[in-house]
Amino acid sequence: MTTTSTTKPLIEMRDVRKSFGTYDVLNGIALDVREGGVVCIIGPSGSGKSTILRCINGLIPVNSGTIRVGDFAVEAMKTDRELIALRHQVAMVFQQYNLFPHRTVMQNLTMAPIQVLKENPADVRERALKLLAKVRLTGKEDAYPSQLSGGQQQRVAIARALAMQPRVILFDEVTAALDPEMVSEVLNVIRDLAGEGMTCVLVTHEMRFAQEVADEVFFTDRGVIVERGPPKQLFQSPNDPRLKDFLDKVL
Amino acid sequence: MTTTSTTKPLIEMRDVRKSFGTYDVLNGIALDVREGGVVCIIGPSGSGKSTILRCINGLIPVNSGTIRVGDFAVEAMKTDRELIALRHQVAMVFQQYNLFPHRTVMQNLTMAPIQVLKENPADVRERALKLLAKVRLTGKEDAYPSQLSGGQQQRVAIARALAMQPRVILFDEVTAALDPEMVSEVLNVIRDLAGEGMTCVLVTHEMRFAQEVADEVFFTDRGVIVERGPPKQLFQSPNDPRLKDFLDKVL
Amino acid sequence: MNLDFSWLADPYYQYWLLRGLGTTILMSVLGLVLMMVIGIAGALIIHLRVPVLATWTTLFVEMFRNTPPLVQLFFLYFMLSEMGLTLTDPATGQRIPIFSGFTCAVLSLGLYNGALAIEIIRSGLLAVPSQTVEGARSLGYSRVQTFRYIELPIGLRLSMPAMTNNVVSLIKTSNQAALVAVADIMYTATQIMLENFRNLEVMIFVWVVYVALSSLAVVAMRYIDRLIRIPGYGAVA
Amino acid sequence: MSMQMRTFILGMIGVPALLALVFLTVYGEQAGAIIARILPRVPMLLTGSADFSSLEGGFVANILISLWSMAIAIVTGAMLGTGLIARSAFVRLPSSLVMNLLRNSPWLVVLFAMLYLLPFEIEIFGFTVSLSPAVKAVIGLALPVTANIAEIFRGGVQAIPSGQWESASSLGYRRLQILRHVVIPQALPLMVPNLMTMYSMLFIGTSLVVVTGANDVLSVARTIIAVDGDAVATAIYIFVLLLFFLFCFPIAILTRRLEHRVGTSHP
Amino acid sequence: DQLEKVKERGKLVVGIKTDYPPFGYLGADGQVKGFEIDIAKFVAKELLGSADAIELVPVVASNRIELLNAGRIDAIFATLGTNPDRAKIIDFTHEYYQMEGMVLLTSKDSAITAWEEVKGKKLCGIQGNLYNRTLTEKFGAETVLFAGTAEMFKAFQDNRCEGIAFDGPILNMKVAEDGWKDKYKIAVGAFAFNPIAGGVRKGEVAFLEAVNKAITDAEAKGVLVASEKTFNMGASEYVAKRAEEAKAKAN
Ligand SMILES: Nc1ncnc2c1ncn2[C@@H]1O[C@H](COP(=O)(O)OP(=O)(O)OP(=O)(O)O)[C@@H](O)[C@H]1O
Ligand SMILES: Nc1ncnc2c1ncn2[C@@H]1O[C@H](COP(=O)(O)OP(=O)(O)OP(=O)(O)O)[C@@H](O)[C@H]1O
Ligand SMILES: [Mg+2]
Ligand SMILES: [Mg+2]
Repeated sequence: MTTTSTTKPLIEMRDVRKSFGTYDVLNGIALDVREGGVVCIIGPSGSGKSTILRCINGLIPVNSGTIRVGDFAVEAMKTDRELIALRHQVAMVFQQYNLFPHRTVMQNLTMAPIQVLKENPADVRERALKLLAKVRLTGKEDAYPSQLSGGQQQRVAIARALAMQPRVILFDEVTAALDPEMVSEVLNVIRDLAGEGMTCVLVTHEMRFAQEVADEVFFTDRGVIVERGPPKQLFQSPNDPRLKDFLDKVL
Repeated sequence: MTTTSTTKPLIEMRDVRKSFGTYDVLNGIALDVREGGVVCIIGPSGSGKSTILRCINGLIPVNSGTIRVGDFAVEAMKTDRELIALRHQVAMVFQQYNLFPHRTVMQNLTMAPIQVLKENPADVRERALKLLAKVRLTGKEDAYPSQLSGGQQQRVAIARALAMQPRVILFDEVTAALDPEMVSEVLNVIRDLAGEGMTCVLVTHEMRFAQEVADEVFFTDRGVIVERGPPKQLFQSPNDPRLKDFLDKVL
Repeated sequence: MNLDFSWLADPYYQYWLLRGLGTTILMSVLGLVLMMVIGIAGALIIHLRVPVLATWTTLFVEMFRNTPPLVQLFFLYFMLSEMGLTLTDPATGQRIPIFSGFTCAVLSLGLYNGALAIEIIRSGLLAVPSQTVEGARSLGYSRVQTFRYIELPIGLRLSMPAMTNNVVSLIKTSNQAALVAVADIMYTATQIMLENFRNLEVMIFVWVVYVALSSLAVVAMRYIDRLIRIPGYGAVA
Repeated sequence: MSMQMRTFILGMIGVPALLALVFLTVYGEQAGAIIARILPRVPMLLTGSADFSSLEGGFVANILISLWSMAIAIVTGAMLGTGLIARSAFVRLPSSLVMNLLRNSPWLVVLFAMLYLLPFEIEIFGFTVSLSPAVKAVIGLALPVTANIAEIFRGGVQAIPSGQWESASSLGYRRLQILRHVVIPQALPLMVPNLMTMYSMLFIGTSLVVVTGANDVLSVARTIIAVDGDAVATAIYIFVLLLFFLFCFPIAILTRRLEHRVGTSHP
Repeated sequence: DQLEKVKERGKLVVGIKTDYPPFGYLGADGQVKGFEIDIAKFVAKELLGSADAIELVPVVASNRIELLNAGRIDAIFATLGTNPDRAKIIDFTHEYYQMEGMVLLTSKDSAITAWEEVKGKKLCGIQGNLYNRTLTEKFGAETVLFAGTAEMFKAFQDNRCEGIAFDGPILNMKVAEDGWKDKYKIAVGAFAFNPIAGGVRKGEVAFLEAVNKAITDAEAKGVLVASEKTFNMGASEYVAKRAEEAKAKAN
């Protein structure tokens, strides 16, 4: 395997294994992302893509292997305090947005920095306003999530993740629940982020988008990374038969 | 407007209007489908596509206008008995499958023909087995819906509709809730049906599929049909600015 | 505190307690049957908006679930005869109330918990996804058929957790019958208690009996729930 | 007019009319005389005193006892409920045991047990607090209700989609913080209708406190019947039924309105 | 000790019945009165100098002992029959009445003339009466027991049982009432007499002595004889005899 970057990677997974009960979901995942890199993970449903992101974020403990994010050894983290420090650096955006429905857009953005990071509310508010402008939602500060379209909600979710000022953002099929028309709004925001040098890990089904923004694409199947490489190479001359089969169906 | 078929259409909607409370959803829809025809309805979310299908099937009453299906005047139907006769001819498949969760696949297929049409159970079972083979689900007779993948469930739903031996099938965004890989399984089944001469009305976001199978495409916006025509013409040289805008976003 | 359970050795008390337990169980079982009949019939009437009957059923539900079952029981036991509901006792030739204390207790349990059951089944029916109902309608099911084949089977399953609570509530409520001289376990216990003043011990005994009965009912309901569970359907419980 | 409004009007008119009908059937021509006989007893039934001079008995006692029990049970129920969803089995299992024991105990038996177990007075920090029958009734009712509220609490918390827990964790929240800032604010509206139903049941349960010697409406009613003769019994019971109905029914309707509102989302 | 506590408090707290004419009941004026109320008031006067230095707490058979032992009340005057079992738990005062333990009230045309004839017959009664067990065990009657007298009388009038087997005084009084006089009779006299006494907590020697002295005084001063008259109980030999004895002792 080759690595596209020469500097020390920001995220590094080595031989990560994870099972739920007797069911093995990850069977030795190796993956690295350089600072400022944009990587996409593709693969059939149930192949473990979401699980990889959850492991990076420490949401679920792994059985074996190592996960390093910056200076954190994620696999060894036990206490809440360590995990919170990690999550300050690694934000995550979910397919179902998971906004807090009982809070306004503004509150969704400011809650965690104020309550978790104990930042100054005035500063956080100011930053939140800038982020809302960035995701093109200025004016929606006082709306509740239920009053927004799916695409708008997903952009709020991205802004909420950014409000934590993370070094990495993990995106888990963030456009899968959206109406086709709204997909492009969200992809535009991610494109901007990638352009600005934010480290991004995306699980996506939008192959064209992956081709356009990703430095590198990983193809997972049954809990292993079967093939990896720059998007052009992977999509146009796949080696693995399973990847070929998958691309046939999806493209 | 032109009609692509010269024989008397099987389905004919004329100036159909429908409002929910003060909100006008359909503002004079005209639409026709010849026997054996395959038409697609496309349009932005909330433009009334699902409502059109529901009206054809008599699931909701219209405010004015006429809907004819074969010899039935749908808009005039009142009693359950009339509606049941109609639904014997017009089957519908939904985005969320709407299978009966408390019954096995086989029972889902056989229940309505036995309980509603009072057909001979043995005959129905035999037909159901053939239909399961047709949607490539032989062997899943005794599974419950929740034990199947989304694509499999949707294929059961199609088989269930076919088990009623209808003259028309209405498909309402039947692939929207599916993972990309499963979409093709379902589209293949619909492609087969269309090829066999079943009359199909599809609401879909799969433009490529629409282009491939449809005789004619209708574009709705805000409760009216803004443009109609053969798919090639509609997609490659749209006239209406709203349609242009829509195609820009979606394609 | 030193507890003295030696009274349990009295064969007379043993006989009483066993008979009382039998009465409690029989009363509960009959009450449950009546409760389910009332619950399903009432839910059907209200759900299908049967004209006139639906109004009466609503009145019935509201009256019974918003007043104490204890007062309802007194009412059934003492007041029905005032309203002229009597029959002639073949043995003595006297006019006697048509319902014995036991019957009144069963009726009152059936009516009170039945009124609650109507509400429970109704919310189970409302929880059946509207798309599933629409699916049935589009297959040509009539309203009654949709109810019979789709809504009721799914709705009943969805209402199992609430119904379990209702069953336990019925068993627990049954001890009020002692107040109209039904010789159930509570009645027996009261008599024993007032004879030997071992109030605490007798209360503990009764409490254990009821906890055991309720737990048994919960286990039985879980078993039924498992039998009729829709595989993998919803995190209902 | 909304469905609930219709039911409300139907119930508020229909049920009293039904009870009036029963009253007239029973008493026929004597109805007027009976009303004249029980009218002087109404203050007694409502307040436990013949002239409204004190507010310690009768129906007022039922209301006060129910309010106190509910207040106590909400606090203890939330604590027990938190125990039910604890991650540690050392907390969860005992909580669940206590919850099930309390929930499966008949209220009548718990009330009796309170009568026999609780002393007449206790000393707390040098103060002597007397446990009157009413106080025992409050505690006796609060116990089983605690179990029910714990269940409502657990149900409410578990009704919040797991995505909320997940996203809050990924924002760095700790478990109790998630409960406090994210989950409970969302679960509360879901719980309110259930809590109100519980209150209604609790209120109906106050008819059992007669066993603790508290001077509630049913105790007063039975005393009056014993003294005034059973000719008035039907009238008194109808009156008691009506009192309970007029108190509980509006709560039930309000509950249903809230249930419908909960169906729609924020704000 | 108890006596000092009562004096200090300046108030005697007594458990009495309010639903048991003629011993203790709620008068039409809302005041509690009765034979035992007179005794209680006399005791208060002896101990504290005023008949009004008293708090009357309504009790029922099932809770009176608990209330006494829990300290809620200082003494019980509530038709408390003496028996050895009970004497283990509380102390009895001097006996002041001889209750006809169980007489049988039936309709005028009943053929029952002796207790031996009640075998297999339904008899109404009150839960907790000491002789209920004798009725079933010795005479083979079937008892139907209620919590209160009102329910018992009502059930009997509804013909739910063939007779009432209960304390003499209360039935004697009942059968003299209008509406009962012409229909019912006392068919069988008492098979046992049960002495009635007050009750105090165990071991309160001084208090017990003071209460006993007060009761004897009341007997000597003819209070009880007068009270019997006031409440239409019929002049009993027992009360008269006790009065004589007390007078003799006092002189
Ligand atoms: N908490 C869990 N307990 C048990 N099994 C789980 C759990 N979470 C995930 N799995 C299983 O692990 C497998 C991989 O799940 P994962 O969500 O990572 O797949 P995925 O690649 O993200 O699929 P999709 O494209 O459908 O989101 C699936 O089969 C899933 O059922
Ligand atoms: N039962 C109803 N009551 C009130 N409004 C309704 C009802 N059903 C549909 N509508 C409204 O009618 C409009 C059109 O709905 P419809 O479902 O037909 O749109 P659609 O074109 O199918 O959209 P989508 O692509 O999102 O499915 C929407 O704004 C919807 O909110
Ligand atoms: Mg996933
Ligand atoms: Mg739609």
